[in-house]
Amino acid sequence: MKKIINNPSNVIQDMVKGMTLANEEQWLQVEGTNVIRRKELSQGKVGLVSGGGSGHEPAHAGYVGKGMLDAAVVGEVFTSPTPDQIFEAIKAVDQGNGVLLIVKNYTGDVLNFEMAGELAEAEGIRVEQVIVNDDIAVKDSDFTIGRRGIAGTIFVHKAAGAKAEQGASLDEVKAAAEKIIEQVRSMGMALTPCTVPDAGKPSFHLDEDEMELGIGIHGEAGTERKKIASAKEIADELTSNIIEDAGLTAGDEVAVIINGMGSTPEMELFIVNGHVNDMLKEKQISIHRTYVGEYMTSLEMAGFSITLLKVDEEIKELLAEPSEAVAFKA
Amino acid sequence: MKKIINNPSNVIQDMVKGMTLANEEQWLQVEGTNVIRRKELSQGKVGLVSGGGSGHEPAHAGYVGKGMLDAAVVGEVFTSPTPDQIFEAIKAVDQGNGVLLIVKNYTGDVLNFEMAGELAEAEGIRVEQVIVNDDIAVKDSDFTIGRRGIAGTIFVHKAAGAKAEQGASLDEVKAAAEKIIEQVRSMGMALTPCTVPDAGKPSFHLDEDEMELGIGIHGEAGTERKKIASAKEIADELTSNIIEDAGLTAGDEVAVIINGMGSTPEMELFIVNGHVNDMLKEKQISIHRTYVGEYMTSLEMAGFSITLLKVDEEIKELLAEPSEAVAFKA
Amino acid sequence: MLTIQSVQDWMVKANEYMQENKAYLTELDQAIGDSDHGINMSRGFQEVVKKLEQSSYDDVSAMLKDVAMTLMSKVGGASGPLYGTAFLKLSMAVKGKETVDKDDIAAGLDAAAQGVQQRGKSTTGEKTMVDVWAPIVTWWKEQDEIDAADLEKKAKEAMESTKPMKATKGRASYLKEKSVGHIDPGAASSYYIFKSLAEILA
Amino acid sequence: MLTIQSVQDWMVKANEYMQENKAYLTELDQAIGDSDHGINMSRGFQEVVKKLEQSSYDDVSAMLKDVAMTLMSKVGGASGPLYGTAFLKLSMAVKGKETVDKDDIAAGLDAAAQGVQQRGKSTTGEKTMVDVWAPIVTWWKEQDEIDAADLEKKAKEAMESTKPMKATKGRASYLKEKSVGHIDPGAASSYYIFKSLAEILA
Ligand SMILES: Nc1ncnc2c1ncn2[C@@H]1O[C@H](COP(=O)(O)OP(=O)(O)O)[C@@H](O)[C@H]1O
Ligand SMILES: Nc1ncnc2c1ncn2[C@@H]1O[C@H](COP(=O)(O)OP(=O)(O)O)[C@@H](O)[C@H]1O
Ligand SMILES: [Mg+2]
Ligand SMILES: [Mg+2]
Ligand SMILES: [Mg+2]
Ligand SMILES: [Mg+2]
Repeated sequence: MKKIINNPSNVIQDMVKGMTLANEEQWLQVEGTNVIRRKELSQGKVGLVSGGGSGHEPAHAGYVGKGMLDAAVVGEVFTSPTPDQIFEAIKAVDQGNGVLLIVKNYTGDVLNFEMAGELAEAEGIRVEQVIVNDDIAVKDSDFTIGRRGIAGTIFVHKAAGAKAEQGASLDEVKAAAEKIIEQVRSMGMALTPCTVPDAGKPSFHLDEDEMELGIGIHGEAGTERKKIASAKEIADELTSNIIEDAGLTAGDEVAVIINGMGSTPEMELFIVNGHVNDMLKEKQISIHRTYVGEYMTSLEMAGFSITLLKVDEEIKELLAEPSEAVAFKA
Repeated sequence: MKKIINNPSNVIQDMVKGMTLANEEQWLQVEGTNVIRRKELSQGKVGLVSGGGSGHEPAHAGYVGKGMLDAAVVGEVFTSPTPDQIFEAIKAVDQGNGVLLIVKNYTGDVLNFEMAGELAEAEGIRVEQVIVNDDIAVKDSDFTIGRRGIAGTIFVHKAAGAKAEQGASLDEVKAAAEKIIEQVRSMGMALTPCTVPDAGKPSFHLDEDEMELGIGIHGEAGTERKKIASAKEIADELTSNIIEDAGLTAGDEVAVIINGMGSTPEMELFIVNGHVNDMLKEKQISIHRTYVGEYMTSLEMAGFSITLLKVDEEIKELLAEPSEAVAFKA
Repeated sequence: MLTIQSVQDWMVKANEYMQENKAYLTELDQAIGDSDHGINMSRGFQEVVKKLEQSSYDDVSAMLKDVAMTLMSKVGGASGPLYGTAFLKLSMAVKGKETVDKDDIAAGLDAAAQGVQQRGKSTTGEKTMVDVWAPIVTWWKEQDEIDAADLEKKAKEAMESTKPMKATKGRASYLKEKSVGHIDPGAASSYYIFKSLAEILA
Repeated sequence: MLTIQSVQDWMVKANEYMQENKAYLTELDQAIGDSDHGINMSRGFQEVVKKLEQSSYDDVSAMLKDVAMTLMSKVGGASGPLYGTAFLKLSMAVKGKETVDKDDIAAGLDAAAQGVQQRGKSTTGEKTMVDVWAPIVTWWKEQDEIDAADLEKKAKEAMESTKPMKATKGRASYLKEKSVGHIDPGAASSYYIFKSLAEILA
């Protein structure tokens, strides 16, 4: 394991320190917690809290800023933050109009956010929760815990953030978030695993000529192992899977995220974007906006995910609203 | 070599396609070239052109946008673009008030930009050139070609861009750029090499317990090989080297870039930032602004560089001006 | 059978197992999860021991409540709220008891196992810690007296029973068939909790 | 000695060497540079051959000018403008000549070598392509007639002379002492240019 760290057990503490120092004008760290909050909250706004394990940087703290999240709760590496921390975040952003929790669909996150919500409700804070589950690699059925939440979460942050900033009520903000969740689908792939610092060893092994399709964002192996293919073949496979799952057809319009998993050069992400574009055009699906970069990573994993969000006028308007979040200035 | 590409000889073509598609509202690709230009130039402004080899994404195209560059010339991987392409960029941005070329100090870049400048002057376009050389790992003496240009270049783009946008003359813009070059210093390190797609093999070998200090941005080995150390030790060594070389003393104020080389997780960059902050505070050097992220990469190399720019009121004002460049929204 | 001293010993022993097996539990989680279970458990139990050392308690229930709250706030992930819930239910079940005997523990463990299942919306056969807690509760209720060696053996068997199972809850469920053939990490950490309980009861 | 046909043959042969030795030149550049010299040269000479095939020329000078412009616009890096300059100077030196004999070539190569040095602000002993061009020019001028085998030998020696040198120009100069012990990539590609020239002169 080659990492630029000190003690592997202290990476979160060290990271949060350097992270807050880098954004002192915009952020504050809620005392005694790993909660990153906007320094100035927009007066009277519905609060927006997200978070999860670390190792997904810039998620989630990078999305804290006017127009997106009010606070992000930073967990240990790939480990959901605990209810007490989430509760602190809720208290730190509530202005009496309630708080929406944006949670990715992992048992750990769901349980911890749920319990935090219960603690908050017990103190009279109104809390609602949405569960993002955009990853089509995992089937959604009664016999599973359902699809995972991955890079599509960014669009949920963006739309809910914009809606809240417009002064909408908790129910309206929740509805906006749920609409995005309904319409966003993603799928990812990896060329290499990653190493949790305190585990010291890579999470799985891939040969020089192998890749994994359907990976999540926690260094877990994917749903299918294959011989490595060309950028075009990989992009085509993921894109057509998403199009099919989302039921996108000619005339539809989408917003696109090509998300790097950590160590994939932007060069490769752009190459992928060219092919995604080609296929969407071929299917007569028009492209509203494209975001290429690292939005939801998995430490130093090499690979990428594609996210397609079916947009309508309402969603386009929300995407167009300004955002001051460090990792998503718009 | 594991990469998400098609034919290794076509990576640039494929990348430029995906890159322009991702930013269609803001950019255009000058026909028949690998020149990326702002779609709308600010009326009557001095033109600003930079560029260099590819593999440094988001540099240089990511800095094309209102408030920074007007055009970037995209070369082959780690290979300076050719004079004809640079000449096209100059023609595409000149509005009669001259063009400044921002060049990093590598023989290839210097020669090609110089020749392009000659071609432009021959057509009556006024061209000036500045050479960025912020990398203190390479000694600047009469017996060498001088220091290299690395991530400090971003500050040159930013300051020159802001100055030009304010309506300054070519000489004034050049003076602003040269002031930054005078005051900016950087140094980098790597944990792993990187692989030029068409070369197919890593540029050097490092054992599991080794690191290189003083690396450039072209996958070249560094100036010193050492046993890997803690984030604090590495950050302290690079920071104190830069402070010494730049002659920074108590009471000075700096802007900081912690730049990822390609595959270093943001987590590690933030950890480094914490230590850089500590040392600067210890030396009573105050921090004006901090930028943490990937600004000038070396394909999928793992490592980072630290840049310190000594600021005064004039520089702070230029850094504060807005920028719409995709990779540097401010 | 449970006293302030024995709960203290139980947690100290459990912590020792978590520290010793941090890498092992993480490896299990590497196979079918996200490589953090050993890290989570070792962090959590270390904090439990620290907390108990710094505090003094009037009864077992209060002590178990602190165990629960510490696990809840220090473990994280899926296992944190689940173990937190388990110990909270156990604490509530023995509230107000001067002495905590075999049947009190039975009721407490029962409440704990049910709490985990409610919180996790899970049941037996889904390849989770429930596959250790539920059979232990059933077995415990059947005994007249708890034989420490048997308890350990029973917990071990329960843990091993998760190996051939296909996961339908937690992260391992993403792997479907591929989850078969590995012991569930949470089942393994639950085994250590019962193994240390057996040792303090011996 | 240089005709439209022979320049065409020269470039075809040079291109063959660049393609065959693409990996070798890149490896040399991996040792002391940035791993692209073979890629740059193979791309450039391939384009040169393509350009010459698509065009027809009245004289050697015009042909060499196209070689120069193609190298300039297709090679990139440091070597592109330098080889571009070299062939441009060679082209200018033989402009208007009906026949291009040994002395014309001498004058042309001299101009080329000086052009490279001016452009690159470099001189001999700095571990660059200059260390091939300069000695070849000196040697060429001393000969009554050019012996092809000698030319190849001389170029090879010149290339190898760069091995013990410490670089003070180009990227290799960053490595200081560490640049010693490796052949300079540009010296190697220059060797192939002279080796192919020798072959068409033979
Ligand atoms: N729904 C559930 N019900 C009961 N136990 C569960 C459930 N989901 C997960 N677990 C247990 O939690 C363990 C994983 O814990 P841990 O690795 O710490 O959390 P995470 O999965 O969030 O990384 C699993 O091995 C399993 O025993
Ligand atoms: N200033 C210079 N003068 C003469 N030749 C030079 C100079 N700088 C570099 N070279 C030559 O160029 C070669 C490197 O070419 P190449 O790898 O294609 O470009 P780059 O160094 O830009 O990657 C060196 O091996 C050397 O022979
Ligand atoms: Mg986890
Ligand atoms: Mg180069
Ligand atoms: Mg886990
Ligand atoms: Mg080179």
